[in-house]
Amino acid sequence: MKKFMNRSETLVAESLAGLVAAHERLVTFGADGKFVRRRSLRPGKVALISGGGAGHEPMHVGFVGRGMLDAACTGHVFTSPTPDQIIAAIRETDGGEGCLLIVKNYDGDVMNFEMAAELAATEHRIATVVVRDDVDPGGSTRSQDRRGVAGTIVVEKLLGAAAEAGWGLDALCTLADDLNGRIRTMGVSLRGVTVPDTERETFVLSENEMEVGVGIHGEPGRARVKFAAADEIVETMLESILSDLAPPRGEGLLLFINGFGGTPVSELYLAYHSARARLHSLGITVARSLVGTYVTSLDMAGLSITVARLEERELSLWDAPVDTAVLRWGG
Amino acid sequence: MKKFMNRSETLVAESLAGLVAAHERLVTFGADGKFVRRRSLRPGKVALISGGGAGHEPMHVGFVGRGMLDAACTGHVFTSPTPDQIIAAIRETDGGEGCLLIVKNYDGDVMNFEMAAELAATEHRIATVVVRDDVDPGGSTRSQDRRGVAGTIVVEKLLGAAAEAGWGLDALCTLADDLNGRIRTMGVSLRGVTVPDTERETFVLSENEMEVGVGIHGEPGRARVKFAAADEIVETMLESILSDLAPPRGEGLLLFINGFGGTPVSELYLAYHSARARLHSLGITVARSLVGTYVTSLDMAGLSITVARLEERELSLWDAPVDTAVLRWGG
Amino acid sequence: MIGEGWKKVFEVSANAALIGGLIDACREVIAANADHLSELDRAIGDGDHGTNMRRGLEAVHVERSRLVQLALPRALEEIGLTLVMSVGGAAGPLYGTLLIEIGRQLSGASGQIDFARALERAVDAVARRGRASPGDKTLLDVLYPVHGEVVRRAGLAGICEVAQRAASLTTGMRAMRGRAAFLGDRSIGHVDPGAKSCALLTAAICRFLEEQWPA
Amino acid sequence: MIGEGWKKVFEVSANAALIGGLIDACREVIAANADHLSELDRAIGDGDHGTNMRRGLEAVHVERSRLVQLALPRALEEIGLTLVMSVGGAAGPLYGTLLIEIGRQLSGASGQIDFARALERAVDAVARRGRASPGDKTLLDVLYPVHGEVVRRAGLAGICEVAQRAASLTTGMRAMRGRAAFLGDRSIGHVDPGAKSCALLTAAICRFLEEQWPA
Ligand SMILES: Nc1ncnc2c1ncn2[C@@H]1O[C@H](COP(=O)(O)OP(=O)(O)O)[C@@H](O)[C@H]1O
Ligand SMILES: Nc1ncnc2c1ncn2[C@@H]1O[C@H](COP(=O)(O)OP(=O)(O)O)[C@@H](O)[C@H]1O
Ligand SMILES: [Mg+2]
Ligand SMILES: [Mg+2]
Ligand SMILES: [Mg+2]
Ligand SMILES: [Mg+2]
Repeated sequence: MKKFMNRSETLVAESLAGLVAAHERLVTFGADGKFVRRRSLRPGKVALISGGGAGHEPMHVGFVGRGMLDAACTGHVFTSPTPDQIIAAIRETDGGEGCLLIVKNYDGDVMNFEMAAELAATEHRIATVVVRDDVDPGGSTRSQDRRGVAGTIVVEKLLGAAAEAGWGLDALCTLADDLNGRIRTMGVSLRGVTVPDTERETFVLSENEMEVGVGIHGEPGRARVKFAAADEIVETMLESILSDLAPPRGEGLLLFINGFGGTPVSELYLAYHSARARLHSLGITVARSLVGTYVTSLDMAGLSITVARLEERELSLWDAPVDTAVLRWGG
Repeated sequence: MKKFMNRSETLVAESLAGLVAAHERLVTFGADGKFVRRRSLRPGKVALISGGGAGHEPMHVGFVGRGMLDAACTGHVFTSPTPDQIIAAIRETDGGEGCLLIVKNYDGDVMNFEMAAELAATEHRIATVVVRDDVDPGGSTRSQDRRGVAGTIVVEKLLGAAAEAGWGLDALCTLADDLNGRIRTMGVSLRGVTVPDTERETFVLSENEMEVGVGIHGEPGRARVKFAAADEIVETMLESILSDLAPPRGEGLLLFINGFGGTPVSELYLAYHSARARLHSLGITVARSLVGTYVTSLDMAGLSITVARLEERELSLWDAPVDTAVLRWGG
Repeated sequence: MIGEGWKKVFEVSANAALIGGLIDACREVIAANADHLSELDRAIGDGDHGTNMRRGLEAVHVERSRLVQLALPRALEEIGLTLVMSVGGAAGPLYGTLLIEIGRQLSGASGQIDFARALERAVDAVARRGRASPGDKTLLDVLYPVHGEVVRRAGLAGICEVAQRAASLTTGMRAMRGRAAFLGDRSIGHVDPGAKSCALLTAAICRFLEEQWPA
Repeated sequence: MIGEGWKKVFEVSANAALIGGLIDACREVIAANADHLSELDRAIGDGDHGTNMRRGLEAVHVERSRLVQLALPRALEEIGLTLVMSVGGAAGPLYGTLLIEIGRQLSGASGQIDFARALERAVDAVARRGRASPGDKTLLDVLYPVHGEVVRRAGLAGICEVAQRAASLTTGMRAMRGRAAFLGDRSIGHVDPGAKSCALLTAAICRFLEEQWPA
């Protein structure tokens, strides 16, 4: 494993310090450096807090800023943040309208955010959204166990815009619950990853294998299959996604191709081209697009496809201005 | 080599089609799909055209848009575009104020752009800027042979803002020539790359080796050395860069950490943190920052550091609004 | 007899040597087995369970001098909170909840101390925290049998042995919780790392208590 | 005698079979050696020289029926332009400039045809295009010796042999131009791919002409 790092104990902190320094206009460290928060908090809005293990950069810290998150808590690599970090973020960002915790559905994240919410409940109004956008793992596990993966940033963008527009905590929760049924993601991996602490690869694939249905923690996926041409891979992925997605109700479709960290953007755009063509051939039009390396699994070679069915109102939330280290558009 | 692709003959075209479709608000294909251009051209300004081989994405196509490039021509992987593409771009974007061709200093690029300029010279006013930001290869080759690498996008950003502000062709050339002495880049690689056509790695490193002084075509660099801690690598790189940079004249410093395609952004931010700390310890303040995967060498694991000494006026050009697929800021 | 052993623990509450000894025993067994635990986690998880547990026990060690001053119930609660705030991942809230809950139950129990009852409530709290059931291939598959032995008033050696056996039995299980669940059938054939750390800690505690009060 | 051979070429100008035969000979030798040329380029360049050249000759082949209708000088110029517009990289403008310039020189030379002179001007144009000098380890290190043989009015076999030898001699050179230059001393010990393709093309042309006009 060759990584640009000094020691595995400090790599998360050093990397975060770099991000905060490079984007000092937008973000700053919270108390004791336990989290990263929006530099200028806006009172009178619900505070949006997310977080998770490191190794998924630029998520979540790259999405802190106007129109998206107010704070992000980062744990060690692939290890969820601890409740003290989350509690500190709640204390510093709650402007009286309450806090919404956006949690990816991984047992560790869910439990740590839950403990934080319990411990802070006496002083703050707190609600939690557990994002579950992974395609149904197909009976191999409990169905409520869809993981929270790349679709998380779609949820964060939409909730972020809504919070910025003054929505209350309950309305945000209702939207979030509703979105969970309309966003689906599937990932494939061409190469396992090496977790810095262990210095071992999470799985080893041969030259003509790939792992399908992977999450974002380097874990193996649903099955190991033969590597194939991009069009074929994309077709299979879309089939899983579409068959798992709540039936359309006249919404606009968001197509999001996400790189896992080691995949060049040219391949992501090629996959996007392929996916868009495939959807068109099924009579489905793409209303919004996102292509890039946003939700990673260290330097894993691979990508995920996310399809979200968005209502008119949600398309407007998607288009609403956002000003973060990574996503930036609108006035 | 496992890449998301269908056939090596079509991968560049499919990827470009994906990028254009995903960013249709900003860009469109030019005549016969020979290049990608800004969707709404602005008459009355000098047209800025760049290009080069594929494999460096998101450069240059990702930087087409308001405040940066008017057109970008893409060749096959690591093979410069052909003059017919460049000529077509000149014809379509020249609004009467002339064209500035921004060329990275690689023999192939220089010769192809030169032939295009010769062939189009009767009908258009054309000037060429050859970017040479690579650190001095140290006598191993002719000194005019500094390569054009990641610093190219700094040049493109500054010239793009200046052109947008109405600067004429001559003024832009003067600025460009001047910048060539004040921007320096050095790259290191942890892993060779596989060119899709050849299906062979350009070089093979062992677990504790790295290649220093690499360019962006997968070629080996100046020397192969022992892999080291990030702080040590960054220190060595900055030493080369600073000793090769024209002496300061009270400018502000731009620090740009660029990933080569296979390096996760968390490592880039860690390198940024390290470089910034090192510069501070030398009494040098960072005025502007850029961190990301912008100028790649396929999926190479590695990064480059670019340092640019910018005058007040150039810092304003850097800050000026830009609206492209990849760089986006300002009003 | 465990029942007797544990009673002694609470009689000598605020016994600095005892609390310190328990902390040290746990810290040592985790330090010695951290690589092994991460190795187990690498097979069906993300390869960090040993690292996580070690970080937690080191954090407890830093607090040692403060913790040994406390009454045992309070000390257990504080150790649990320290684990929660330092381990992260799945293991932090689970082990944390276990200790916090044992502590709370014991401090609530005025006068009459029923360790078996306290342990039962704590194990249930862990199950709720993890939304997990017996047979899900988690540390609960060690906690439940251990609780059973405590109820049976088994000796320390017996508890230790049951814990070990219970951890081994997770090998045949299909994970339904935690990261391993995403592997489906591919999780079968591996020991659950959390079950293993739980058995190791149980053994270390039993050994330490055994030394304190040889049979 | 080459001089005689080339003269014949121009006498029979607009000879479709001749132009077509030259195109085919070049296309075949490149197709047969493309992998080898890319392999050479992989050692000191970016591994695409064979692919680039093949793409160029295939583009010329597509134009074959149009090209064979032209007078030879014009045909050479058009072939050069086609290479320029299809090869890309370094090789496109270099081979393109060579052929465009030979064509222009020959069409300019009213009446008296001096092939050696035309070749000299074209090789100089290639050197200018590439800002390269003899000894820089490029295709010029084959073009210059070939030109020398043409001036000496050597036979086709002699030219062919010199080209081959000249390509081999680039092995000992340190590259000063093209991608290989960035390797510095590490470029020594490898044949230059452009020199090799140049020698192969020279040989193919000589062989074809030899068949047309056996000695
Ligand atoms: N939902 C759960 N309920 C009970 N135990 C769980 C649950 N999830 C995980 N575990 C236990 O935690 C162990 C993994 O801990 P660890 O590796 O430290 O955390 P993480 O999975 O977050 O990396 C598993 O082996 C299992 O015993
Ligand atoms: N500046 C130059 N002058 C002359 N010949 C050159 C120059 N640069 C490259 N060459 C020749 O071109 C060959 C490489 O061609 P090719 O691989 O097709 O292009 P690229 O280097 O752009 O990939 C080299 O082997 C060398 O003979
Ligand atoms: Mg973990
Ligand atoms: Mg090339
Ligand atoms: Mg783990
Ligand atoms: Mg080449």
